[in-house]
Amino acid sequence: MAYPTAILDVIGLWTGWVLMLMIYSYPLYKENVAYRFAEHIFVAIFLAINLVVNFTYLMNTCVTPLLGGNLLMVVPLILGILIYTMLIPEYRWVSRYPIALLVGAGFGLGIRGAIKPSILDAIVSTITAPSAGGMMDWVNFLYIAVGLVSSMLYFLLTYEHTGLLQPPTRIGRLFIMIGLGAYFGNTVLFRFTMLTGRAQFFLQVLKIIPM
Amino acid sequence: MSDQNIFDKLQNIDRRVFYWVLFITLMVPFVRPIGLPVKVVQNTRDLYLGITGDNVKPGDIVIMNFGYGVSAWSECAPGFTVCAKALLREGARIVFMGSQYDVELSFNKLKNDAKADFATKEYGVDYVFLGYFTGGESAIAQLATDAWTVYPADHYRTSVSDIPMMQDFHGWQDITLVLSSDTGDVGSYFLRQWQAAHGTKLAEIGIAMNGSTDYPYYLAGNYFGLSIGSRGGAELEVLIGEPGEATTAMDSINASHLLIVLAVIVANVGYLLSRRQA
Amino acid sequence: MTFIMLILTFAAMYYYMYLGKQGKVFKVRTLPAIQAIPEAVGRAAEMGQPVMWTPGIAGGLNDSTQGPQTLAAISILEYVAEEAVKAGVKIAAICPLPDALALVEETMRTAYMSQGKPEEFDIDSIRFFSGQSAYMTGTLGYLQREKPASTVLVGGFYYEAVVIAEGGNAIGAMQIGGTNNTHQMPFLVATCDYMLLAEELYAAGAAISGNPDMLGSIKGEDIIKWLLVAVTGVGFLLGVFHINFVADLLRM
Amino acid sequence: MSNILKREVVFALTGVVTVLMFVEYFFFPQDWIVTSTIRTWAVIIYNISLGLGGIRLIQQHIMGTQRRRENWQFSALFLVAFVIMFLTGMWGYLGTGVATNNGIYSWLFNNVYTPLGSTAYAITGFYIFSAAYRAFRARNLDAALMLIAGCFVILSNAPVGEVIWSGIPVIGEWFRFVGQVPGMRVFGVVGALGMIAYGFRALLGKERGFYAGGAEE
Repeated sequence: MAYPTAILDVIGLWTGWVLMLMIYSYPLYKENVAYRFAEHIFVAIFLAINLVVNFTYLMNTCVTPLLGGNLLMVVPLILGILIYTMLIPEYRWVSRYPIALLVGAGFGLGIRGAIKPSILDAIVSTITAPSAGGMMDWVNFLYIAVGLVSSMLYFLLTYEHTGLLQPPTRIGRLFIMIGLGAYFGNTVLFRFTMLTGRAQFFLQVLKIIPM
Repeated sequence: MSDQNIFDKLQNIDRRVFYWVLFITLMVPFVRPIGLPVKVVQNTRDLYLGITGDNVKPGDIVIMNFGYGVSAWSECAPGFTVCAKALLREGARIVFMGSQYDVELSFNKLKNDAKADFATKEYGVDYVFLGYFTGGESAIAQLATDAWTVYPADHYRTSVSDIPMMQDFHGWQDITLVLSSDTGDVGSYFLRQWQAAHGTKLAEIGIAMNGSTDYPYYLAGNYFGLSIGSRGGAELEVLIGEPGEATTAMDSINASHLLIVLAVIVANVGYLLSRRQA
Repeated sequence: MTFIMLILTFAAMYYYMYLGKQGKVFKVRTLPAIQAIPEAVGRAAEMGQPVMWTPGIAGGLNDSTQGPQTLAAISILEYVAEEAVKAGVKIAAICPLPDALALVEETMRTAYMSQGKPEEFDIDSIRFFSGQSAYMTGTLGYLQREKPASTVLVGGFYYEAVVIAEGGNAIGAMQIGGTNNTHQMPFLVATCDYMLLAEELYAAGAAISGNPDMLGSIKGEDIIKWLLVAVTGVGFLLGVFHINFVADLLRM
Repeated sequence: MSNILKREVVFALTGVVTVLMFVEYFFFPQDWIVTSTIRTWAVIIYNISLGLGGIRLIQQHIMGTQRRRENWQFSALFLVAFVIMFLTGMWGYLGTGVATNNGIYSWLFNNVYTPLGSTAYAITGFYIFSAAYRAFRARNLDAALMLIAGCFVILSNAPVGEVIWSGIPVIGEWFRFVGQVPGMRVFGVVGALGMIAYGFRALLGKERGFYAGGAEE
């Protein structure tokens, strides 16, 4: 992209730059008036955009079909509006109906969808031995199996980690820590790339490097 | 506090010091590039091979999904851009779509970054921008069976029946391959609803954070190729021979990654020494 | 197999809940994060500062992976709120999920009511932010301005986890974290004093209640875990000899 | 009667929806029209509920401004920014069908919302650094393992790792693709079990997270 020339775009560019510094004044300095300014603008604009986008979405998926003859769409519309009974003390309980539907859908999808990939598939891939392959594949196979079993034991909730259970749960914890460390490390690249993008933007606006 | 020795101090450095050092470390390489070589790994190479040469013929239709928003540009856009360039050069026709509501900005950036390639192509004939979709996995499933119901019109509100290229795209049978670049889950929707269901060729231009969850799918052959994070983007830029944003960013990535490891080492040296003294 | 597994799990939980109702006592192992809640509230009372609770923004109640976590977080909020009301400590509930807002409000209201102080409930103690980045910036601002003594960060978190938790760390708050989102666990582990990992988040409400049949359901879960351990063990040993009987069975 | 409406019917509705989802999963090879309709409804309800949050947030800032609470100037700023953005967006949408067709909305979207979004997203980079600095400390064997796994993965992700030592990417990749597998799988297994158990208790009316205050005893 080239450095903008239109005056509105240039102002826009600098607006973004200044707002960025205002937000970063929090980690780089401390909470201050500039941060507070950017924070409140941000919260307001985010809310407004979400409301506009949601409204658009609602019109497209619910109201337009309803007006087009899909009368069933009146149900979610009414249920949705019922959530607003929260604002009227004596009818507050009515808001539980739409929430019941949301929660039911959440549980239903969650429970039915969790068993196969999270439990069964995980065990299947753990116990499927390498078909060919070298020594390392077998070591990995053993490592994963021992790791999964011992860390499952770690999560037994109705037993204290003492006596016979002490050694395996202890080992299980170590496997868990390795997993957490690796995941932490993995995320670093992504986060730093984001920040790199901002560092680049910082320099580009100042024309220190080309845009 | 005055009896703190250097080791104790090392352990308790004000976090703002880190933040400054980090931010400056990220900036310096942009001004003074170092240019360490980037090695191309197999999963990235497979992705590139899969979208070039005999694997794509002129006129083939390809879907490219923007599963990332503006905030993830630095991670996803470079790889995505290289793929779009490569596909356009092969003469493929591309359907662009996206799951983030700032998708238009990402599309505009792509057109800008691959200006020369888009210049020779005609909208509606060689590529089309369908815009934003909602509805998650069921929308992607529906796209495979009846694309026109998901997108009755393109992003600019032109009815798909008036777009020449869309006459050849009704469902999964018409698509040669799908490329998805995601911060969220759309790639996995394509995996289940297209790749697993119909055997469509699929590749992911993923964020680094999802690298270890995406990789098994690459090994299992669900993804014919996989680019991981901005580093994958830099590798793709090496493959196409046009250093771009990701290559430039790699120096910063190198410097910052080295910095964090050095900081951890320093903290640990301080910790171990102060424990020994105590 | 999924169906059998579901029935088996439900049956095991139901059976042990039944035993619990019959008077059998089940003990849940010590969960330090739960034991730390009164301490966190006590700290806030001593310092005269509020306690902050927030459930993360990963998804609404109808989301299959995040919704249940949000509910589990609200179960914990109930306990935190009751303890706080007892101790006369203010609670700030920062809830970025609009559909959960009603539940949070009810939970807080009930906590005040059950402690006989309904008049002290202040609707302003519940804050809403729309959108992830706005939620994050808003919460950071709150942390520095109000300086809560303790924070309870439980529920479905996304990338805001590390920011909010480090923000809390910077003001020296005592922090209790908990999530089932694998990719955010390392950050909460790194920044919180106590942590509810995965299943522990869901079990927390039951553990707090001490209710025998609730504890029974946890016993039921443990029985299933033993079963899975056995299946994995046997499957592994057979797998070594390339007998894929168990794997095939599970794939059914 | 009122308790039935306030409590039992709510339970029943939740239970029925949950069971319908199961029925679809186990007995319908494709989407079932009943449940897919319910899912669409759920998304719509969720969308409508955003307004409730909006009302609460706006209420708080109006009160803050009216009562001249501490920082009320910022509440006023919030209200002004909100009103401008909301009205211009709605103007654009109602007038042309696309919100971004309004110049002001579109300008604010591109130059305020977008950079602020990227900025806030990237702020995690700072915090992840200080979190690593404090967490990655070899206090005991557990922490040491986390530290080693973390550092190898970090270095293997950047090209510089290989320049330092060719073994780094090899070890790093082992941690990424094998080392972390048991940990990640166990979270999947026990997390799923925990969720099922929580759902089971909730459907039986034991968990109070959902039915908080439902009885109003």
